[in-house]
Amino acid sequence: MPREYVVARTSEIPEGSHRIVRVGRREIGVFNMGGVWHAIPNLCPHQRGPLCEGAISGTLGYGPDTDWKLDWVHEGEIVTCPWHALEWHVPSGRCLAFPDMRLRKFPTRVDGAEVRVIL
Amino acid sequence: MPREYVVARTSEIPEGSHRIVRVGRREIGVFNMGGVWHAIPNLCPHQRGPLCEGAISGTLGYGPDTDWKLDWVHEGEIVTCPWHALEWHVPSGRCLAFPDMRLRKFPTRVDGAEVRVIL
Amino acid sequence: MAPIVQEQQSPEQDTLESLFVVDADVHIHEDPAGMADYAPSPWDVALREIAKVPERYLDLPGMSPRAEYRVPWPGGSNRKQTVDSASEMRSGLNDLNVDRAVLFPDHLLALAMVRDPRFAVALAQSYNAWLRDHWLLAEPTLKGSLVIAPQDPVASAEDIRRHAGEPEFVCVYLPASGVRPLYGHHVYEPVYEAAAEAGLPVVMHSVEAVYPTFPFQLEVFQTSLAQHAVAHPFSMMANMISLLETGVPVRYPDLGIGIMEAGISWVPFMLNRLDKEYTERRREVPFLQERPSHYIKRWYFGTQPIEEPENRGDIVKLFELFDGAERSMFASDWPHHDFDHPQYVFGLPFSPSDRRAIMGGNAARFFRLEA
Amino acid sequence: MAPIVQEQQSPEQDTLESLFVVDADVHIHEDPAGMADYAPSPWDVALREIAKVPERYLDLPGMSPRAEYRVPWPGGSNRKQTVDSASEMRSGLNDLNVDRAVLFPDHLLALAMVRDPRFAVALAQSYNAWLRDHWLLAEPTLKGSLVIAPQDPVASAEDIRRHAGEPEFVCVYLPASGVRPLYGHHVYEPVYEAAAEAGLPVVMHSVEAVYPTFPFQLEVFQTSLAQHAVAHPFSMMANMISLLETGVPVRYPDLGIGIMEAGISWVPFMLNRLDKEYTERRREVPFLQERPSHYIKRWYFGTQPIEEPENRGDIVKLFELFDGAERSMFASDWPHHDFDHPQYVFGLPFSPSDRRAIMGGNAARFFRLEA
Repeated sequence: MPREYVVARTSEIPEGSHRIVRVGRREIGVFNMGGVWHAIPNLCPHQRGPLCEGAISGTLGYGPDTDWKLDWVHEGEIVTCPWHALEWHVPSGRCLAFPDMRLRKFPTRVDGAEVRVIL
Repeated sequence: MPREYVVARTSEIPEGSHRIVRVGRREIGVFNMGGVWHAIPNLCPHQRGPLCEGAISGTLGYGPDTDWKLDWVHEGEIVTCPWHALEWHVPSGRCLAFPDMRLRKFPTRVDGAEVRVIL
Repeated sequence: MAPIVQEQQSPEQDTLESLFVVDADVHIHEDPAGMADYAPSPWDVALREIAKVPERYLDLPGMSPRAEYRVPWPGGSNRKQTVDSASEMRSGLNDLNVDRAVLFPDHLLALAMVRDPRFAVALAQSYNAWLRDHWLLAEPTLKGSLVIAPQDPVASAEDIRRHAGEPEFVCVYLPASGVRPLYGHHVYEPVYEAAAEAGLPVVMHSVEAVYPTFPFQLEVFQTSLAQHAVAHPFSMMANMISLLETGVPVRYPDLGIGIMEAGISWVPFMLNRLDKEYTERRREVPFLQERPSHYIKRWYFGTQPIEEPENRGDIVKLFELFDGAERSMFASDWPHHDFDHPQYVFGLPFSPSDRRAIMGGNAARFFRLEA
Repeated sequence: MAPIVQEQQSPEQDTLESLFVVDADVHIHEDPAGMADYAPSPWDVALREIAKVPERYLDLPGMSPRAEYRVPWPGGSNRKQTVDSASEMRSGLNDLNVDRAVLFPDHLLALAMVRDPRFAVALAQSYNAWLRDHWLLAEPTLKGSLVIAPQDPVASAEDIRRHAGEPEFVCVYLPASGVRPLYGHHVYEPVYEAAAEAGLPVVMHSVEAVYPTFPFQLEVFQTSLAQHAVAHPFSMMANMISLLETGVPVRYPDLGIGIMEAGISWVPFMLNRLDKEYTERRREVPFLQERPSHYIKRWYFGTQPIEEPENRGDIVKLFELFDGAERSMFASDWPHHDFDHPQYVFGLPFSPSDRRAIMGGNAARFFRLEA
């Protein structure tokens, strides 16, 4: 039975920032990306590093999405694991290096000034 | 039941030379090394190359036999397989690179002017 | 194309004699005077001059630059290590039970080290024409690798196009020893375009050289054992990495890529090492849509010099680590000093179907040979 | 010496927490001002001058020569990748469940590239004394590798003898990046004599560097992915071959030899390649009484950066190909960018006894550690 947890006030996580919250025994990274909220485990699927302690940035793309040209893409949407620099696209949960790897994404909901994560 | 085969006249294989003779379906290399006769199969145990078509020389030694100094040893006693240059010490049948590999040696006997190989 | 090795009722009964054997790498000896007939002026004059020079094995002043400083001890292999005609090659290959073979050069293994780019192009072009007329047309079971001069990729691309329709050529040969820049560099784009257009795979092949230094200084070693241990594999690894780091396999997804004379035991190392680096450094190669090993597993590898572990099962394990049974091609390197007799690879403990693929099927697919 | 990991009733029940874990390679960050207190004049002055320079990761002008030309894109790992004190190291290792660790330097990884041999010697000697006083005596679970300056093997041998009786040091560290000549050269004889006499194994460890060129020119590549893929392994292979081609393991049969930070997937390649070369070229290494692989199989290998194949069973196969279960030592490379968490190696499908050997038993034997 999914349950909603209040994890922060919206004012605590301004646009372009994120923080790690604890819900029960889980650590969850809550991201405010241009007013869109994302919640992912603070656990890199690669080797269980503390993913959400990583830096947020864009990254280099070069493929079908960039018309096969080198481009700076996904500005503000990439989190890089501090352990081994594996890059993750937070909105889609996609691992940039290994397409078969995905992050679990928790639904979020903003209720007034409260950010809620549904587990 | 071993049998003796006359394979050459001594005058046909002067000291320091060798020749390949055929006994039945076997090719055998007969070597005259300083008046001592040796007979080995014309077949390198490594990859079945025609061993006895190889050159005779000495080789470089460096170990317990040479007091751990570099030395030119076994002059006239080494046959080198023409296929992969594996070296064999004919008198002992020993492979210089791989001590666990040995040549089969056929007994020889000189009877007057005849060189005989016992198979 | 239908596989040329048809399923038999009892593949366990295969013998080296009964099997269709393709030899992915044998070497012919160049005749500078013969090549001169195909060279434009004034390079024909140079080739006739070179023809006067007494030859040494893989070392012909003016044509295959090389520095050799071995102590000349007596003894060693006394076998002739050059083949001078198509009929001599056919006869030698008959003794090895080889049905089809792909010809690579001797002296032109060192082509990338020739300093004058115009001469390098003249050598490549005259070799290709001479090869076709004197070897490939003379003996249809021998197939050609079309050598390019990396010193001039544009002229090389023209030569690929010149021969593109000729069924005698089954690949483009990229001489790797001493090549600068490495084969991933954008200057080689015309070569890959032309090869892809011609439907010809590219094959890299190195050779031992002390100077110039590539991709490391082999003069750091004191013995040929040391130099030769790394000369071919390091060169192949360096160029493999170079092709991947600039995305050649991504830009030319249909271009076959083959590697000769480096053995196979380093391939699992490259796969695993590059995948590990990729975890951390994907940004540098954002055009890769999959991990590096997925690209390399589409490449083809000549077996020679095939490793000879004490436990022969180790070879099968090594093959398993890079899907080698689907991508390895028996190669003898005949008649060079370290040639492999097919009996050894044939006798390794592969499954019958893997054995048939390695001894001929994979090469037939890679080179698009017909039975 | 008795094995320090005693047989338990249920080794299958091992957890990373319960297991005795030795980390064969972690890195401490040098404090030039601290080292200055141990340096003879005038080098103490130089070290105090260096201490004023703002530091970059593994790049300190005057101490760790390095050329770095990466494009500075935003993002990447934001983790602190240096450890500045014994207590900080102990705390980090506690998080990794590491019981004992062998310390290697940061900047002095590049020591072989320091051009002034007198300065190189001063750096090595002051580092060793500073390391002992500030790290090893402060935290007995941390063990030291005694760095030598290859620029002066005689002075280095003296320093080995100076520290020979100190149980804080468990090996002699041979910095490999940029070393000329390679470590097989006879100039290093005093170092091997002193190490053998002190009962200390020698350990080679490289680092990525673009210039100077060793044993290949890493500037031939365009990406760090490419450079780093070969920097450590090629350096280790080159030095491994060098030691073998001059017979160091024959002259010092009791000298332990270890290799760090090159992963393990290249080891089967080296074994097989060298054995194959040996068939043809034994004359060049007549002092070898056995095939080259028999010597290498007595060496020890740090696991980091451990390969991460898609099929984790591939790792076990790779280990089988060089008897790795008996000779590999877990290493994390903590706190560097590509450190391996022990959980990964621990979780590989080894047998329980192999796992315990790899996670601690082999290192305890190699470094003669006590529980």
